[in-house]
Parts: sequence; C-alpha cells; structure tokens
Amino acid sequence: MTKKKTSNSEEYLRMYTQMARIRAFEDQANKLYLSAKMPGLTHMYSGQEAVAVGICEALKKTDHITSTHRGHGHCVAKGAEFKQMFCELLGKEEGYCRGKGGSMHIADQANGNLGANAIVGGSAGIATGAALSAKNLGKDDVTVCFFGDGALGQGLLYEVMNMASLWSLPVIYACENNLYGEYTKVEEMAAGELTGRAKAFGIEAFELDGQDVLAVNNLSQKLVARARNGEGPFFIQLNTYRYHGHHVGDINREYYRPKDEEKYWKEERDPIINFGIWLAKENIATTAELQTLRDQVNQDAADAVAYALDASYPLAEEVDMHVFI
Amino acid sequence: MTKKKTSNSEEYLRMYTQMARIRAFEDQANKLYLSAKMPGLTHMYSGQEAVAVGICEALKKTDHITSTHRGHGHCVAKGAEFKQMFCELLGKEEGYCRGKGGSMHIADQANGNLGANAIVGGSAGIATGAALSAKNLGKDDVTVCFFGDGALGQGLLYEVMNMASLWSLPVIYACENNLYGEYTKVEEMAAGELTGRAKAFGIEAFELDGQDVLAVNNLSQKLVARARNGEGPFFIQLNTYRYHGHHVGDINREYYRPKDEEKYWKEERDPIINFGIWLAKENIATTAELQTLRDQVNQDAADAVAYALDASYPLAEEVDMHVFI
Amino acid sequence: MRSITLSQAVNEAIAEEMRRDETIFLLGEDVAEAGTPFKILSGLVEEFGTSRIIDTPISEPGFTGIAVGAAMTGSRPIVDLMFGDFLFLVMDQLCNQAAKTHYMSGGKLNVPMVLRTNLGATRRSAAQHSQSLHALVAHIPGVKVVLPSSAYEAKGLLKTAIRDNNPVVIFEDKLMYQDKSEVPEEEYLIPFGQANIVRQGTDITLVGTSSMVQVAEKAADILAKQGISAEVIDPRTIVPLDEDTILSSVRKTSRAIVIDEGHQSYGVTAEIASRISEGAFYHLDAPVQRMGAMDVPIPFSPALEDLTVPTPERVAIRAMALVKGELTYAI
Amino acid sequence: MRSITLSQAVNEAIAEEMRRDETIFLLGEDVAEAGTPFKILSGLVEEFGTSRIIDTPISEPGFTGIAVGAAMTGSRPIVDLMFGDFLFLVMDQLCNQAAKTHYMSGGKLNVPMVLRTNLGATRRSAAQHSQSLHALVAHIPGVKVVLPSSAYEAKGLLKTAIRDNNPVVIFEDKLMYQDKSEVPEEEYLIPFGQANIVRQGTDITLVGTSSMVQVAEKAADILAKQGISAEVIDPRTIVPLDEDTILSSVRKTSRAIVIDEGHQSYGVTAEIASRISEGAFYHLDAPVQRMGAMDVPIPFSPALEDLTVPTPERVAIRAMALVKGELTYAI
Ligand SMILES: Cc1ncc(C[n+]2csc(CCOP(=O)(O)OP(=O)(O)O)c2C)c(N)n1
Ligand SMILES: Cc1ncc(C[n+]2csc(CCOP(=O)(O)OP(=O)(O)O)c2C)c(N)n1
Ligand SMILES: [Mg+2]
Ligand SMILES: [Mg+2]
Repeated sequence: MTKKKTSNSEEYLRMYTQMARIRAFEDQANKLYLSAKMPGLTHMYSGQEAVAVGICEALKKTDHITSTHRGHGHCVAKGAEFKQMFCELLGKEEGYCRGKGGSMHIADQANGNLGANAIVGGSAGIATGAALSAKNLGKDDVTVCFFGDGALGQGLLYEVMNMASLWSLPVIYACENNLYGEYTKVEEMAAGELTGRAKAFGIEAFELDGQDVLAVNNLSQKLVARARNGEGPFFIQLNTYRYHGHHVGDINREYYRPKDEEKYWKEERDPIINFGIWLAKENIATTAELQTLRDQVNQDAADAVAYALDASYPLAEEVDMHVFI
Repeated sequence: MTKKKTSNSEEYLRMYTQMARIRAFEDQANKLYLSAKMPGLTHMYSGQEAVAVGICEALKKTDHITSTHRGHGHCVAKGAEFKQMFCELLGKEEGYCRGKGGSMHIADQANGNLGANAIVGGSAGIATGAALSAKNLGKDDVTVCFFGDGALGQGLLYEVMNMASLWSLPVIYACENNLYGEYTKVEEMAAGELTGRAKAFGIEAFELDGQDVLAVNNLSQKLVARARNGEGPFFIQLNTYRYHGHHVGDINREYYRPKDEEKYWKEERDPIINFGIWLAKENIATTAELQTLRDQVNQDAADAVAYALDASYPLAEEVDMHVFI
Repeated sequence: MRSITLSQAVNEAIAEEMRRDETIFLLGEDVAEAGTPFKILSGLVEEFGTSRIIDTPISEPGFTGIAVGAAMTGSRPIVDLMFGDFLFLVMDQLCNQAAKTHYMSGGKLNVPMVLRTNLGATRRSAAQHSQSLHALVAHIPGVKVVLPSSAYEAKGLLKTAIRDNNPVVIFEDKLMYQDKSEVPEEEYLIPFGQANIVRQGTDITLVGTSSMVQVAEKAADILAKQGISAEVIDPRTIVPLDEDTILSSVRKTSRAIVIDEGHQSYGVTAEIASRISEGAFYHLDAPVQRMGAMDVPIPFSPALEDLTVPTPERVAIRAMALVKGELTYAI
Repeated sequence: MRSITLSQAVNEAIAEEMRRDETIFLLGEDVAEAGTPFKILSGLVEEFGTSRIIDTPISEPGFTGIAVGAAMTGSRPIVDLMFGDFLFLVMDQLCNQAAKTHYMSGGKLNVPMVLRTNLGATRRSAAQHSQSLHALVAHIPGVKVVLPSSAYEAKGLLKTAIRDNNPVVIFEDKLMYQDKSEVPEEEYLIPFGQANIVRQGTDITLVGTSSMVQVAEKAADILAKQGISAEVIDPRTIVPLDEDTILSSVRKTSRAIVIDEGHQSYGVTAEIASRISEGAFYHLDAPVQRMGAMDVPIPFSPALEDLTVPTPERVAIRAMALVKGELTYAI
C-alpha cells in the first residue's frame, strides 16, 4: 500500500465496501450458474476489484465509463444496485436493461455506465466519443474506457487513441492486464511493451499494481483531474488477475494456467484481504468491523438474488419494443 | 547521396532507368486524363520514385509486394511492362487484369506484385499473410507492404504488425510519408512519432530520406537480407513528396498545399535529377547519355500509350467471368 | 422555384440543422477545408468551426465508434463516410454497437447519429469504390436506411434523418451530386416510411430506389411511347418500408418490376418483390421482376461496367415483355 | 454406421484435409491448446503443430487479412472466427479483398480460403453473440456460402470448402455442435450447389437452411399427423443456390415456406422466396411464406429470445394455414 492518510477513513471504508460488494456479487453470480439458475454464461471479475473501485472512486457520477464482457465489477463500482443487476443477469424485467441485455450488455445510464460490451475492444470508440461529446458540449466530464489485455489486439483501439491524442480528449484508457485473454497468455498475444502501445500516439502511459486500491485511486485522482483540465488522454496498465476461469464454465483450466499461480494471487495478492490488513493496521477499522461489513454485503447480495429469482420476466409484447426509439 | 561504388554502375543505371520509367509512365497517364481519354481518376506517383525503385531493386522476382491506390510506381519498379499497364488503365483486355481492375487494382502476379488496393491500408493484412505463407511453405521470400502516411490511421496495420512481430515474419512495412493524405497534412492525422507506431510492437523501425535512391536501396538490401534470414519484420518510414495533386483531378490545391513547397521538392529534392547529377559526377554516365536514356523511356511510354489506345476492350461475355475460379 | 444540386441540398440540410441544434457535429475525412472530395461540405467549416466540422484521420471504424459514443452522451453526430464501400470497415461499430444499443439497454440509451455515405457505379472507379451496399444495413434491425433520389429528396430526408433519435444511414447517389432539382427556400422535412408516387400509371408498377428512380422514370417515358402506362414508386426509405403504397399500386397494375442498384442476389429487390408477392399475390398477372446490379464485383473497364447496372432500355424491355405476358415462367 | 457429433465431424474434416495437403493451415483465437471455446479443434495442434494450428491475438480483421494474403501466395488457410457476430469486424477483408481479388485481377490471383464461423440464437448469449449473418455474405459476389445442417453435412461440405479455390464461408450452427448423426468412416465430399431433399412430400415444400432444417423436419412430423405431406429441402449452399431442386419441388407441391434463422427482412428468405415466385409462379396456390428471425436484436432474456426464431410449431401452424387456403393475402 502506498498511502497513509487516516483523515480519509470514510473514503477508504467505502473503497473496501465497494470491493467487497463486487466480490459478493460475483460469488452469488457464480452460484447461480453452478445451480443452473443463470441463463447463459458470465465472466467473473473477482480478483480485479481494486481496479474498478480504485478508478471509479475517482470519478463523479456524471463521468462516464465503458465496460467489457467482464463488466459486473465496473458496474457495481460506478454505483449500480444489486437488485437491478441480478434481475438483468437473470433476464428479468426489473433489470437495468429490462432483461434484454444480460450480463454482457449491462448498462447503467443513470450512473454514467455506458455499458458492458461483448465485442472485445468494442467500446474503445464509444468511450472516446463520450469524451469528445463532453468536450464539445462544454462539460468537464471524463470518460474511462475499461478493457482487457486481450483488447490490445483490436485495431480500433489504436485508431481512437490516435484521435484522442490529436484532439486532447478527456479519456483514460484503463487496460486491465490479468495475464490472459480467454485461454491464451498475454505474451503470446502482445508483442512489445503494453504501455508502448499508447506512448506511440504521444499518450502518457503508466503501469501500476492493479491489486493496490490506494495506488490505483491515487493515480486515478491525479489523471482524472488532469483530464478534466484538458490534459488528457491517458493510458494506465493495471496488472491484475482473474480468480475464476475465463467464464463460469471454464473449470478445468490447468492446461493453460497453473494452480500455483492462482494460489499465489489469491493468497498473497488479494486486493480485499490486503487492504483489510492495512485498514486494521492503520486503525481505520478492526478486523471484526470489516467482517461485519462483509457479512452485511454478502447478505445484501443474497437478498438481491432471492428477489431477482422471484421477479418476473418481461412480457412477450416487449420483444419488438426498443428496436427504435 | 550516401554511397559511392562505381563497380555497381550497371545497378545504378538500372535504378535511374526505372525511376525515369515511372516518371514517364505517370506523365503519359496524366496526359491521358487531361485529354479525357482515361476512364475515371488516377493517382500519380511522380516524386516518390526513389522509394519504389530503391526498395524493389533489393527484391527478387519471387519476393512479393503489396501496393496502394498510388500504385503505378510500385508496379513498374517490380518489373511490369508499359503496354499491359496502360491497357489496364484504359480498361483494355490486354491489361494485366484484363481491364477489370484498372489503376487502383493493377496487379502483376508474375512479378510478385499482389496488387494495388483502393482501401487505404487494405493490403497490410495481405502482405503479412504473404510473409506467413512464405515462412510456412519454407520459401525464403520476403514481402514488402507499401503504404502511405495516411494508412497509419487504419487499425488493421497495428493488428498485423503485432502478429508479424510475434511470429517474426519476413515482411517490411514501407511507409511512404509524402506529407499528405488527400488534402490533409500528416501532422493533423497522426499523433506521436510515426516510427513509434512500429516500435510499440517491438519492430525495428527506421526513418530515411525517401528521395535518395541509394540510401533507400542500401537499407533495403540489408533489411531484406535480414528478413530472409528470419530476423524480420521491419518498418521503414520514407520521407518523400508527391508532385501532383492527390489524384489527376486535384488541380487547384493551394488551399491545402503551398506552391512554394511543391517548387522546393520538385527543384531541390527531385530523386531523378539528383541521382542523375551524382551519376554524372561519379562518371557513371554523362548528362547526354542520361538524356538519351530518358528520351528512350519516354518514347517507350508514348508507344505503349498508342498501343493501348488502339487495343480492344474485353468482350461483353467477360463481365461475369472470374467471379469464381 | 430555384433549382439546386443534390450536393448543395445536402450542404443546406446540414447547415440548417446545425444552426438549429448546437449538439450536432460532423466528422469524417477531409470534410473541413476540403469540404470532402465531392466538395459537398464546402463552406461549413467556415461557419461552424473545426470543433463541429471535424477532419479525422483515415480511421473509419474509429471515427464511427466515436460517433456512437458521442451520440450516446448528448451529441448528435453526422458521420461522413467518403465511399459506401467503406461500410465494410464500420460494420461492427454500426451494426453490433449503434444498431443494438437502444434495444440492449432496454430503451435507456439511444444513438441519434446519421451516417452519410453513397452508392452507385459507372464512375469507372472499380470494385472497391462503386458498390451499393444498402441491403446489408437494411438487414440489421435498429438502423434506418434512407435512399434519396433527387436534390429535393436529399434535403428533406437528411433533415429528417438528423432529427431522428436512431442510427440512420443515408446513401446518396454519387452520380447525382451535380444533378439539380427544384428545392424550396422554405424549410421542409420528408417523413420516413412514406413512399413517393413519382408518376401515376395503370399498366405496370416500377419500384425504383435511389439512382434507379431516374432509370424507372426514363423507362416509363419509353413505355409511354409504346402506349404502356407505368406507375413509378420511390420508397424513399427501405427501413422503414412503406409497403402499403407499393401494394396499392400493384393491386391496381397487376405487374411489378423492382429496380435497385445493389447486387441482385440477397439484396433489396428480393425483399420488396417478396412483400409484393405476399401482399398482392392474387392480383399479380405475372411474377414480380427484379432488376439489381449483376452479381459480379464492379469491373473497371467501361465496356463491362455499363453492363452491370439496370438501364432505362433494359427496364423498358423487361416491362414490355411483362405486359405482353411473355414472362410466364422465369427469366 | 457410427454416429459422431457435428463438432467431431468438423475436426475430422480438417484433420483429413490437413493430412492430405500440407499447404493448409488454420488460424484463429484459442484454436491450439484450447481447441476453441467450443472444443471443436481439440487434438489438432498435437498432430499438426503450432505452425499449422495458429493461435492469434484477438485481431479478427488482421488475421482474416493475413489469411487472404496467404491464400494469394500458395497457402490454403482456414480462418476460425469464434462467433458469426464477429463477421462485422472482418467484412472489409472478406468482401472488399478476398471476394473481389480473383475478378479484379482478371482471373490471375485467387483466394482459396475458408472462413469457418457459426450462427444461431437461443443460447442466452444476447445480441452480439447470437446472430445469423449469412445473408450479408451471400449478397457479395465472389464468396460461396455454406450452411451445414448436421454432422454428416458438416464434414462433407467442409471438405469441399477446403478444396474449393475460392473464398468460402461456412456457418456452423452453434446449438448443433453436440448433435450426432451417422457419418461414414470412408471419405466423402458433398458438392456445392446441390440441394438435399431431406424428406419427400406432396402437399407443401419446406425449404430450411442450417438450424432450420431440423425445425422443418419436426414441423413435417407435426404436419404428417394432420395428414399433410411436407417435402423438406436443405439447399446446403446458398451461394451457389440449387434453384432447380427447389423449383421442381414447388411445382409439384404448389406451396412453399422458406425458413431461415437470419433476420427476415432483407435476408435469405426473401431471395429464395423470390426465386420460387419467379420460377414457379403459375404453380403456386398461395404466396410463398417466409419465416426468418424477427427483425429485432436478439434479446438476452429467455422469455423473449425464444420468441424471435421460427419453431416447429409455428412452422406447422403456418403450413396448415397455407394448405387450407387461409393465407390468401398477406399474413
Ligand atoms: C471481437 C471479439 N473477439 C473475440 C471474442 C471472444 N472473447 C471474449 S472475451 C475474450 C478474451 C478477452 O481477453 P481480455 O481482453 O484480456 O479480457 P479478460 O477476459 O481477460 O478480462 C475473447 C477472445 C469477443 N467477445 N469479441
Ligand atoms: C479505407 C479508405 N478510406 C478512405 C479512402 C479515400 N482515400 C483514398 S487515398 C486517401 C489518402 C491516403 O493517404 P496516404 O495513405 O498518405 O497515401 P497518399 O495518397 O498520400 O499516397 C484517402 C483518404 C480510401 N480509399 N480507403
Ligand atoms: Mg485478460
Ligand atoms: Mg500520404
């Protein structure tokens, strides 16, 4: 952990809570899948919580984010509620997208989340466009584009980084390097240095421990402020790890990823555990208080799941609504 | 000029001739347009001759190139004949593509030219694929991908440079920076350093005076040899200039490009004039000999035009031939 | 009434709408000082400045994606795609993103963007600069598809497109940019989904889109000389499609030819012909005829290119055969 | 005869062809050790090594372009495109480059590549992972389009595709990967452009593609119980399309329904229905019916998704109405 500033204890606890909420959400989502109650597949964000929370806690509600197929964490971190999220995952009418989007398209317009995206790298243009829009309309909103290391393979990203740089747009490209894209290692997919991909376009680029929520938040605060000030764009590479398989169904994964590696990240690098230890050490919260907090969050998630399971599906009439406005 | 090696006088004269042939070809093509004998529009390569010739003279016949909308120079440099080229430009059956491709799709398979391309950047994949193919099939052929500064805007290029780097493919990306893409300056289209775009993918990149045919040829020889040897890919930025408008119809262009600038390049930086001066100075050829050579080349071009104007169009039956093989 | 070119009509439509609504901006290649290679947008950057008339790098997928994001967040972008053939480059952003956002978000997000591009062959521009690809976009739910057939149509339809809250793709006919037609000085809009009966007739219905409206009209002239009265219908928008106007006409005439410059197979003519066959089956005296572009890449050679697209003469010949009952089975 | 899954059939087809011809290689995302997310290609990298079964970065336009170039220079690449929805990303390389190269070069270059991808909804994968986009490719001259409807078909058609000297796109039905059918041990190829009469019948022709062949067969079962004899035809390839077999059938039955999982409007059903209406006009007792996917982005919610695609029940209902003469005008 990089920063000690107990005057911020409320913020710290909020970050801890948000990380815990993401973890709780994903644990429930995974259970839903394992108990065959979830339609389709979904991608767990567990392990990467410090990235979404560290960044989103540096944003205002009106700032925008774009998200990915692994998008629950971003959604929670940007302010979404469990109930509407679970309803969406289960295809229910009360879901954020009335059940029409599902996990891979969950969006939360009211909190500035422009949506998950099932096309890898597909939201790079959208994020950059939101930044251009803000600039053009005279708003000081900043947009964060979340994407995985795998999305570095998509040419679209380079096209829009070039324009963001040419036009000094208030956008931050947040590359979550969790070491894999599906079942392939990042080094087999990406030549050269990842941050070099942004520097080539004259974009200031940073590499960071994505498990350290304070470090992520500190840098984000600075870059968001600078972006608001017209000094953008920026690029951050956040080194992190996904605990689960590529999706909930990816159970036997030793052929591409050693168990030891998973063990190391889960036991030594867990962003929630480590931040908890630090909070206790700094006397911001006791271990027991943190436990209570996590219990509460877990209960909230379980309640929301129960609610969503009972909620109703959209009516058949909805099927051809919302094609056009 | 960077190299003096009079033992190579035959090669030097060949380079001079090839450059003169390109210039002669373009002058005739322009005349065809101005006299309304050319169907459609075409893009003149005049001014950039040292790039195509310097590079192609470093290649074997079985090496491949891919070309651009501004492709006559590459085509001549890779060994094509005037007659079939003019026939193609006029849509005649004896053209390299039986008149079906025209200027923007001229290809010369027999000499390893995989074709011009009317999609900016559209041949980056093709060139990289030709390199992969050569490697896979155990051939030692090298592929050169010609493209303009404007093509740096296309994401496809970054996707394939990444793969070329990951897989060490024998491909050379030759970026002809002629300062403009259509009516827009390169600095308004490209953020950062151009060579940085390749270095980001771990590709060795070079910047070079594209008006100096010997410099271009020397570097090309080296890189082609290294690529043949499995040390590719490489990237070369060749700084050059197009003398005409974006296409033959782009006549009033002062609003985007000052006359002075054109004058400077044409008078001070002409690759043919300057190489001619050097050849004379080195006693490789007299000014008169070079004049004779240029006269001959001009005559050849004029004869080929006359031939092509008289040649016949493909028969109507051809219209639905060659959709499938 | 004054006459202006289609190019001027487009320019006016954009200028008027941009004056009315500050959230509109336009982006694309060489749109500012150069005013596009077709000189359609000349003068706009002088009035609206470079933050609203934005020159982009040659990055079609990128700037289309940027437009999608801008449209989702309060702006109303107009994308200038220099050639319709470049649609292939932007399909993901247009069809996976823009077209689906409103639906996928359960109606919460929307994408009020216009993508202006063009169609049309016979300019000797060869296979990658001559395609008419509107059928591809029409197949994807969530995008409206507009095909103006004159300067008048172009202005009224483009203004409607700019005010629409959905993604709209408008295809201008490249060969028509310098064609003039009467265009009122006063503001007008042409609603989507309302076909135009260009000419009344009783013997046969010619449904023509975009460039093919003129072709149908000229064919109707030829037919008139033979005593055949052709009704010419311009659907104006193919999504939404005004089936009613087309069906009423065919129920009256009992014969129809659908003419479109896209490739014939799996294209626009098939959809319109099918809807006619479904909705006017018992009125039809003969199978609905389709005339699209040949199913070949557009050849460069003038000797070949002109063979690939429907012409007034070929339409008239087909119409006469139809009227004379010579097309009992397939062509 | 042994039965194997469609997934195994594809695997066998590729392995057999790769053994036969060393110039064939395969590339795509997670195709090597992972054997694709659908586990279709498991075992191939072990036999053929990483230079012939190539894992790529997530760069669909890039690796499709690479395949085009490789195909132009002596290799025969097979591109694995994980989801049919990603076609939008590769349209330029597929349709502007691969499809046109042979024609534009006057027959001198050719592009013997296969792009394997899939189609099909109802997997709860939502709007960007459920599309059936074969109509888009079929509209572009120069690409063959193949739609296998079983393991047997998949193997025979894929082998033909790999030996074809043109760009071929083959769409597998995602929901069928684990479906078994009888597949001989001996080598066989299924020629393109030759429809399969899956079941003989006299009262109505059901033309079904890909996933919809099973739907048509099940509908035929339902109809049989009602005393209605349906002929089921699987075109196998929609480019080239075997019009003759379809027309012969409709001339016999006088009624037809075309069923396809792509969106209905401007899609495959329109083309096939049009060809039937043109070629069997005077034999038709009622308008040809079209049943495609609804013109909506595919919704995630199971409650909605299942409504969007044709089912055996809905096909049977439509067929009965048709046979009973209830569909005199439009539906
Ligand atoms: C354009 C595209 N190609 C392929 C896929 C299939 N796919 C889904 S997630 C994924 C891996 C993405 O890796 P990364 O960006 O690193 O994100 P992570 O899953 O690691 O969070 C792939 C290949 C897709 N959804 N979109
Ligand atoms: C994908 C695509 N976008 C736009 C165009 C239109 N266009 C043709 S040439 C050109 C400029 C290309 O600039 P550059 O690559 O620098 O080549 P140069 O013309 O300078 O040789 C443009 C925009 C095109 N042909 N293809
Ligand atoms: Mg990853
Ligand atoms: Mg240039």
